[in-house]
Amino acid sequence: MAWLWQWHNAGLSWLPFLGMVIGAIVVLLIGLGVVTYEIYFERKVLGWMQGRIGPNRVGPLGLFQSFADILKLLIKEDVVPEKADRSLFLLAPVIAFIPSFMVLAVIPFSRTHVFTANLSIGALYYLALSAITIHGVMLGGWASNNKYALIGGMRSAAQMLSYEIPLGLSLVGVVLMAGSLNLNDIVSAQRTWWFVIPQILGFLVFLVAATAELNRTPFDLPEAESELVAGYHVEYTGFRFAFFMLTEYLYLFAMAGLAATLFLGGWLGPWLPGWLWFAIKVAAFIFFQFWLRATMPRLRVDQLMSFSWKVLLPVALLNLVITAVVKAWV
Amino acid sequence: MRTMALLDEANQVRTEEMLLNVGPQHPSTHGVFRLLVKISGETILDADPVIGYLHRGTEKLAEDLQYTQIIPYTDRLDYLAAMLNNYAFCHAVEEALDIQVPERAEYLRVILMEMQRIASHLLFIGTYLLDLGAMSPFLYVFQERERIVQLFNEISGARLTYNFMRIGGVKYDAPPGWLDKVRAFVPFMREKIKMYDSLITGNEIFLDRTRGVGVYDAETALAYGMSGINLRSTGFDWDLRRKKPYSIYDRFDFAVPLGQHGDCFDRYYLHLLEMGESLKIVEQALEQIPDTGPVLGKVPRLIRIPAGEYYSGIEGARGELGFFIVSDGKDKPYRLKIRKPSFVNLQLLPRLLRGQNMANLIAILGAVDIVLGEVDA
Amino acid sequence: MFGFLKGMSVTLSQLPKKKVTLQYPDVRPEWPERFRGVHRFIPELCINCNQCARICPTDCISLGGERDANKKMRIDTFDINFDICILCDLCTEVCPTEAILMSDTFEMAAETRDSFYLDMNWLYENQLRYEQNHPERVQAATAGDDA
Amino acid sequence: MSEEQPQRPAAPTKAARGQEAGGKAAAGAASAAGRAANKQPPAPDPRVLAAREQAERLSQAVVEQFGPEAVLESGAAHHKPMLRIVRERWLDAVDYLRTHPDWRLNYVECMAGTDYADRIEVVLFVQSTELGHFVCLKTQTPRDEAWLPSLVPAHPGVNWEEREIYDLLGVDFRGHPDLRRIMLDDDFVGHPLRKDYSVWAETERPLVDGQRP
Repeated sequence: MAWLWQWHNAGLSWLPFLGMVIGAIVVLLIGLGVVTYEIYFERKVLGWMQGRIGPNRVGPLGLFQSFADILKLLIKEDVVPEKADRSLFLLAPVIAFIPSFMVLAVIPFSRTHVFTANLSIGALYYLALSAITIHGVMLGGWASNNKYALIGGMRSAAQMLSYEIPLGLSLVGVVLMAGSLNLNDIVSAQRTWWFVIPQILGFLVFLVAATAELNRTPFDLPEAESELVAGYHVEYTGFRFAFFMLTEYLYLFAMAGLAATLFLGGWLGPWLPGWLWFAIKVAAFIFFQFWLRATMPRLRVDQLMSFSWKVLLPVALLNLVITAVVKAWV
Repeated sequence: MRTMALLDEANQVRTEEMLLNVGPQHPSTHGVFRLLVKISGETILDADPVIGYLHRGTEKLAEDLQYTQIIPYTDRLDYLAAMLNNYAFCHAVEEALDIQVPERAEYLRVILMEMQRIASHLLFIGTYLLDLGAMSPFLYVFQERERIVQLFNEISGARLTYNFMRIGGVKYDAPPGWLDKVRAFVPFMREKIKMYDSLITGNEIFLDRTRGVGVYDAETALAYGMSGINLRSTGFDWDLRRKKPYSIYDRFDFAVPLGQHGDCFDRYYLHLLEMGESLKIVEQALEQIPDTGPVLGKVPRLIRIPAGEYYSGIEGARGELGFFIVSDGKDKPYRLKIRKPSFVNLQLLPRLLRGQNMANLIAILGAVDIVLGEVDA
Repeated sequence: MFGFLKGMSVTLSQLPKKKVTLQYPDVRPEWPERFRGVHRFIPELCINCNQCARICPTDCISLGGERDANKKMRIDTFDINFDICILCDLCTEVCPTEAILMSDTFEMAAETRDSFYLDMNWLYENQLRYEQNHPERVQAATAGDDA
Repeated sequence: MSEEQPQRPAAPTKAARGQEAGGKAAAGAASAAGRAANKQPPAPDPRVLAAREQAERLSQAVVEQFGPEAVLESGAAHHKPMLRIVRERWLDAVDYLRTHPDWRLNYVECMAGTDYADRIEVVLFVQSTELGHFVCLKTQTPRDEAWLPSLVPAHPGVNWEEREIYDLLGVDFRGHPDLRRIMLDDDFVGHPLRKDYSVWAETERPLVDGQRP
């Protein structure tokens, strides 16, 4: 069967095309499965850290809780506010969702990366596509015709744009070290040591910027519940709301995958199969995000901006300069 | 939506003001409280609190109730510190009648009141941190509060609306073993206070959000009639337990923690410190409490207050909680006025909010520590 | 600078701790003896003194009765409107014969307001339920009366 | 306080409280005796006497500044000195006492309005945080066309209290910056804390749109 997935060095004919379609569907299903259990995992971890037991009613240990939630969202009435900008309102979740799924295409899940593309500009591709989601979020906030949603959408746009820059710069260090933008090559370049060690500064910047990009605590201002009720998706219900949720958690997965790939050696690791190593690293990153959420209060919007421009950006640049100098002289 | 920037002739960005209606149903208004905020971008130009959504006319209702019957209504004012409300009312009536309360009852009252203060402060810390975006403290505080509430449940039979104090004493004596449970609670709570200190106080984001936010000075606070922690956070030493000792507070050794800057952080930290002081009082009261004795003084069955006007205030969980009773000699008050600390403290809010960032709104409102049941009465 | 790390260690240390969740409908809370749930009522003890109805701050108790053949007061109707009852316990405090008491029944959700008007029969059934659930408490109470 | 005997009898406690609360130095020593004397109604409580005496001095301070017609009555409200001021001088007198070097009544603890059959009375319990005085100031207004000068210029903290009194008792506070209903909705008719208010009468009265009764 493996020949079906070797599309990246064959010309486009119907067989590889079929492979692509099947691959996309498989990745989508993996993504959905991961999201389902991400949410379950999040609720369990938060529950445990807070003296609770988390979901436990639907299925054994509450394992089917997320399915029940998704089912509930899907069969709920789809409300479009009368005063909303209807077409944009309907379009926004889709715009937000599609890139979040597309970025999964370049993440090498395992040694053979059977379902994913071996793109030579993988890192750049990720950054470029993830930026599109901002439009969906902003349009959603705008089209809802709700003040809270608007503020949420605006905050979201400002935040994601500001943090995209340190995020990109922190990647550049890794790219310099690996000498390639191809995520597979970057993984291969980490055979001696994981880039988290030489690139510790870059990793810290990446960690903060990634948290902000994901709109997660302490950077969850766009959906600050206590201030903006729910932020940009306050007017969304049913499966449109589910799309926003899906986007968020898919990005969490993708970002965890990116972090694992760039800094933690991707699927590299002794004894265990590659995909398992990858899964462990992704899970560790995701757990860290949940742990943060259990501990941290939220930043204020002006502090958020100044933190990005005044702290993260200089540190990322410094890291870049150091990496370049070391790379040139050593 | 005409809130986006419009371009005028000089091609300068002009923004339009927007009226944002925070509440009546909003996650961080802690009840049904509405705040009309005029904002430009995210800067607050003006704020107008609208209250009364929970107005039940307690003062009017009380005019038709006998003094004993009013006690359950006081439970429902500040429902997070019902013991203190109970006491404040009973104390006012006792002052008016010059009733002597038995020793054991006084000690039980003090233990209960200080435990209630801890429970109320705990909830403040939890909700305040929840407002600022940290969700774990909210769930932690409920675990400790649950222990207090369980103790209250054992002694009074209710978890929230205790109706436990009586004019001239308390309703029941403590059940056997109850005082030992309180004794065991004190060191447990000390540990927990330490835990909160390390969980919250050092967090840089929390400090950034609260330091220097919502600052006012002692003069302003006094002019606006603020009381409790809201006043003490400015460094002004005013605790009624010290300044006008009621009950038996003059027998205990405790400190009155004071703030320095009058900002939200001081208000948070004073809540934490006061819990420690309350524990000290509980500890001393447990040592001094007589082993036996009556818990209800000699009170006539039907209480009639001689005609006149009576006011007495106590240090509630949120500030000075006072009851003003006008009596015409009958068994029902002619007029009952409640001096509601949250109500008075809330007045400063518009002034504090002007010129602030939207996100500070939550930090400032949360630190004022209001309970809508009390604000609206 | 890294004060938040202390907080992170606190949250992590909570992870393996014993959880406090009560699996409510399966595991029921243990209420202390003084718990003030819905009233229970023992008709034989009632002497129609009307004190409970008078002390009630919300006027939710209404009762009526007549003298029977032995010139003894007998209760005919005793209704509590739990729509407005605030479970303040003042009625049980004034009751001279302990005919009205509090039980540990606390679940009262119903679909109509009418279901909150509970009559003597319901309240007596509640007493029987209480006796069944807490025989030791009822025994202790009667023993205390004798002593 | 704390070094005192924990188990001492309660009566001196009360006495100590009296001393601190209102500067009633004389009351302290005589209090225990006063309590014993309480059984015989004619003997006046020394705490009341001290309060009356303090009220007299307070009255002198106000009279010196505003003339004798400014003060209607001085006496004691329970154990607290009480001074009844005419409504025309209400704001001036309260403001004067706020800054008066001997009194410095700078902290409002409670403000309440009461409807009597013939008048509406507004009570202000003020505290001096420096000197420890605690007094009760009163003023009154006829029930019809009730108005009083607003105290907001002197004590901004009574803003909402005055709104509440306006709302529930219908007293118009002149000079108040923002006199609106506070507890009830804006189109509510009537003032519930007035003794002649009836819930049932309200339905018969026509609702005047946008106009306050």
